[in-house]
Amino acid sequence: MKALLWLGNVDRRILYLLMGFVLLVPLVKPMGLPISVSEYTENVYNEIEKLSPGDRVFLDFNYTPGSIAELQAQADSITKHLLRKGVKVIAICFSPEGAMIADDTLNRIYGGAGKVYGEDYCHLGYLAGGETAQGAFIRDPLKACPQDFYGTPSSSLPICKGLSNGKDVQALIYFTTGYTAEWIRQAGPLGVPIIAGVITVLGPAQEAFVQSGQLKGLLVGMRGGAEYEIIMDEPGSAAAAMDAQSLGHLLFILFIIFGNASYFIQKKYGKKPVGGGRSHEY
Amino acid sequence: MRRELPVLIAGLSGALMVAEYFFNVGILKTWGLEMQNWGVIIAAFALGLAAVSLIRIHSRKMIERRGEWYNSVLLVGGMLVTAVSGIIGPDTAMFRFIFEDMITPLGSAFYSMVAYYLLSAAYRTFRARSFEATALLLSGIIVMLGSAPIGEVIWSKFPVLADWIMQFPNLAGSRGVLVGAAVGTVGIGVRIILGIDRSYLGGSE
Amino acid sequence: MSTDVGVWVSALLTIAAYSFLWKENRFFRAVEHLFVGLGAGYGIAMGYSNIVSKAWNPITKEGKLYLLIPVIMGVMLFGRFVKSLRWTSRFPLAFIVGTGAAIALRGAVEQQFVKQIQATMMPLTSVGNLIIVVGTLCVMSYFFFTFPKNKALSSVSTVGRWILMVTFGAAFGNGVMGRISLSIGVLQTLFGEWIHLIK
Amino acid sequence: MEAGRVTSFIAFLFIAAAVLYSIRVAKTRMPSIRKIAGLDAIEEAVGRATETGKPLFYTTGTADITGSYGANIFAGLEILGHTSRIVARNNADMIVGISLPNVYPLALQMVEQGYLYAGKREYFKPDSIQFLSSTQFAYASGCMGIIQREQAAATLMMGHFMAEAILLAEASAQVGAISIAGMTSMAQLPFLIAACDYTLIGDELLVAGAYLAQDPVKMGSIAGQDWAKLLGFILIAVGSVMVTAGSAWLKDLLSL
Repeated sequence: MKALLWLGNVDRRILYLLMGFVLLVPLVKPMGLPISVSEYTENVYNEIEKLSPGDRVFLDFNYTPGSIAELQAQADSITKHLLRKGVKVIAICFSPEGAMIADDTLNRIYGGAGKVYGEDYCHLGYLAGGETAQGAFIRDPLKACPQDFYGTPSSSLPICKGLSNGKDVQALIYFTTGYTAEWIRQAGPLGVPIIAGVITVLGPAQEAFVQSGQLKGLLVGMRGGAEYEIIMDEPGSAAAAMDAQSLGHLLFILFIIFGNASYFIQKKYGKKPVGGGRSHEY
Repeated sequence: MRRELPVLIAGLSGALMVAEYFFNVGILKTWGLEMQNWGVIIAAFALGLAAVSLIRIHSRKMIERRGEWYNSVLLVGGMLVTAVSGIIGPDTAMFRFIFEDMITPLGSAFYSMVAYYLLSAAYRTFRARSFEATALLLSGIIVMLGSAPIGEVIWSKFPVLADWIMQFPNLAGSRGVLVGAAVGTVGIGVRIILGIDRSYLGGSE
Repeated sequence: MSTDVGVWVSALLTIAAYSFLWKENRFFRAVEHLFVGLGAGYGIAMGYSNIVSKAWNPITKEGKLYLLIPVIMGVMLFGRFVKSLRWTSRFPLAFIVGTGAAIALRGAVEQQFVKQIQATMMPLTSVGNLIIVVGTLCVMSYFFFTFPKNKALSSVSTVGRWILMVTFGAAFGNGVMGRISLSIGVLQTLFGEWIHLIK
Repeated sequence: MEAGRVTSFIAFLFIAAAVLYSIRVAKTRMPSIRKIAGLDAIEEAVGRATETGKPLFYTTGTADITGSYGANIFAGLEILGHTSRIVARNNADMIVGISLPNVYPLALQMVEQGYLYAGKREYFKPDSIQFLSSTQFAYASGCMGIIQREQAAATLMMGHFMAEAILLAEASAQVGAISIAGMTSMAQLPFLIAACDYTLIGDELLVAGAYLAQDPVKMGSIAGQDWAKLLGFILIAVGSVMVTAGSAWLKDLLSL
C-alpha cells in the first residue's frame, strides 16, 4: 500500500533514467518481436507497384533533421522501392533543411545504384513560401524552380522534359512533420495521386483524407517505416528499433497505471490526490 | 495612403487568386501563377528577417559585454559561417559538416527531449477522473498497444481494436474539426480580401 | 569508441542538450544559442539560392524586369528595422497575407469542405458507417457557438465532445510512439556511432 | 467556370454571404454564445493567485501574427486583456512571456489597457511583460524557468504551441499551478487536454477571444460560420439518408 503510494510520486529524473535505460537495452540486445504489416502500408506498396518503369514522381522532403528518426526509414524504403520499379524521381522541398536530407537520400540510393543524375533522378532544391510555393510548383514546376539544387537550369535536365504541370507526373509522395491539408488543397484539384508519409502525431488527423480517397496511401511514423522495410524485405534501423518501441510503450502504460492506482487509493482514503488535472479541489 | 494601400494590395491580390481558381480565363490564370511566383520571391527575402533581428539583438549584447555575451558570439559566428559556406555551395565540406554533425544532432536532441517530458506528464496527469478523461485514457492506451509490436504479443486483437478506433470514431472526430476549420479559413479569407479585418496588417506598426 | 571528429562533435552537442533534462545549465544555453545561429545561417543560404534562381538570373539574363517588383517588395520587408521606414514593410506583408489567405481559402472550400462532406454521405447500413456519419455530425454540432440553446443541441454536442476525446486519445497514443521514435534515434546515434555498443 | 468547381464556388459564395450578413447584423446586435468552460476558470485561476500571493503566468506561444495561426495569437491577446483586468481588480500578480517581436508591443498594450479599465493604472508594471526568445526551445526553457522560479499559482497558455506545449504544461504541473490552455492544433491538443486543468478546444479559443473583446466583426463572422457549418450538417444528413435509400443524386451533384 505504501509502496503503491510511493509509486504514485516517483521523481521525474528517475523516470528519465528509466526510460533511457529501457530504450537502450533492446537496441543493444534485440528481442525480435514479430512486426505485422498493416493494410495501410500494403496499400502504399501496391500503389507504388502500379507505377511502370520510366514513370515520373515528385518526392517532397518536408522535414528537419529533428524528425529523421520518424521519417527517414519511410523515405529510404520508398525511394528504394521506386528504384526497383525503375521510376524516375524528382525531389523538391518546402522546408529549408529538407533540401540537404533529400540530397543525401537520393545520392545514397539512386546515385549509389549507378543511376544518372538529371536522367533518372534530380533534385530541384528548396522553395520558400510554404503553401503559396506548393501551389506555384504543382501548376508549373519548371517556372517555380528554374534551377536545380546545384544551380543547373532545370529545363536542361532530360528528366524534366515535357514537365508542364503536376499532371505530367504519376504520383506525388511527401514526407512531412507539418502538413495537414496543404498538398491536398493544392495538388488535389489537379487529380495527381497523392501518397503521404507523416510523423506519428499527425497520423490520426489524416484518416479523413484516406477514407475520402483524397490520399491514395498513408504511412505513419517510424512504425510505418519499419513495416515498409519488412514488406520490402530489407529490415533496417526502424525495424531494429521496434523492440525498443515496445518496451518504451510498456513503460508509459506501467507508469500511467501506477499513477492511477495511487490516485484512486488516495481518493478512497480521503487524501488529496497528487497530480491529475481538474482535480484541484478547494 | 500608408494605411489604405496595403489593405487594397491584400484585397486585390487575394481576389485575383480566388477568381483565377474558379474561372477559366487565360489572363487570370497567367497572372495568378505569376503572383504565386512573386510570393515565393518575397518569402525568400523573409528568410533573412530572422537573421537581421538576431544580429541586432546579439551584437548589442556582445558590444556591451552583457550577460552571457560569449553565447552571442557563438550564435552570430555560427550563423555567418553557415551562411557563407552554404552560399558558396551545398557541396562544400564545411557546409556538409555543419549540417550533418551539428544541425542534425542538435535538432534531434532538442526534439527528442519531448519524449521524456511526455512520460512524466502522462504519469502525473493521465488519470481516469471523469468519463471524458477515461475515454481519452482508454483510447490512448489501446492505440499505444495497437501500434507497438508488444501489444500484439499480449493480445492479438489490440491492433484490430486500435485500427477500429482510428478508422471510425477518430475519423469522425477529425472530419468534424476539418470541416469546421475549412469554414473558418474561408471566413478569415473573406474578411481579409474585403478589407473588413485589418488586424493582420497592423503587426509592424 | 569512434575516431571520427564529426561523430565526437555530434555526441558532445547531444549530451550538452540533454543535460537540460537534469537541470537548466550553461552548457545547454551555449548549444541552444549555437543551434539558433546555425539554423538562421542555413536559412540565409537557402533563401539566397532562391533569390538567385528566381529573381537575379531571370532579371539579368532574360531581361524579365517586371520581377523587380517582388524584389523591391522583398527589400521593403526589411523596412521594419528602421523606425522612419517601418510603414514600408506593410506593403509586402499585405501581399503575402492577401495571396496566402486566398490560396488557403480556395483549396479549403473544395478539398476540405465539399469533398469531405461528399465523402461522409454514406449508406447507413453498417455500424462503422453509422459511427462516421453520426459522429461527424455530433462533432460538428459541438462547434456551433451562436445557435440558441436547446436540449437536443446540447445532448448531441455532448456526444460530439466524447467522440473528440476518443480522437484525442488516439492522437495521444500515437504521439507517444512518435516521441519515443525520436529518442530512439538519438540513442542509436550515441550508442551506435559514438560508443559502438549497438551492433 | 472551371469544370468540377461549380459546387465549390457556390459553397464559397454561401459561406461568404453568411459571414458578411452576420457581421452586418452583429454591428447592431451582438450574437450570444454558448458557455465555454475554460472561460470561467480564468476567474478561478486569478483567485488562486490572489489567495496564495504568487503570480499568474500567461503566454501566447510560438506563432507570429502574420502566419496562418495569426487568428489564434489575436485571440490569445484578447484573452490576455480580459485576464489582466481581473488580475488588476484583485491586486494579483501576473507575468507574461512572449516569443515574437511582433507580439510584444501588442501584449504590452493589452495589459496596460486591462489595468486602465480596472482603474488601477498606477499598479501596471511594464517589466512584467517579458520578451524571451523567438526560437522554440529557448522560449520554452525561458517560460519553464519563470514558472519554476516564481512558483506560479496558475499558468495560462492561449495561442499556438508546438512541441513545447507539453514542456510548459509539465513545468506548471510540477509547481502545482492551475493550468488553462487554448489552441486549435489537433496534434498538440491531446497532450494539453491530458496535462492541463482546463482546455479551450479548437475554435473555442477564437470564440472566447472575440467574445471577451466584444469585436462585432469577429463575432459576426463566428455567427456566419455557424450557418455555413449548419449547411454542411444538413447536406451530410440528407445525403446519407438519400444514399441509404439508394439515390446518389445529391452526392453526385457535389462533383459538379
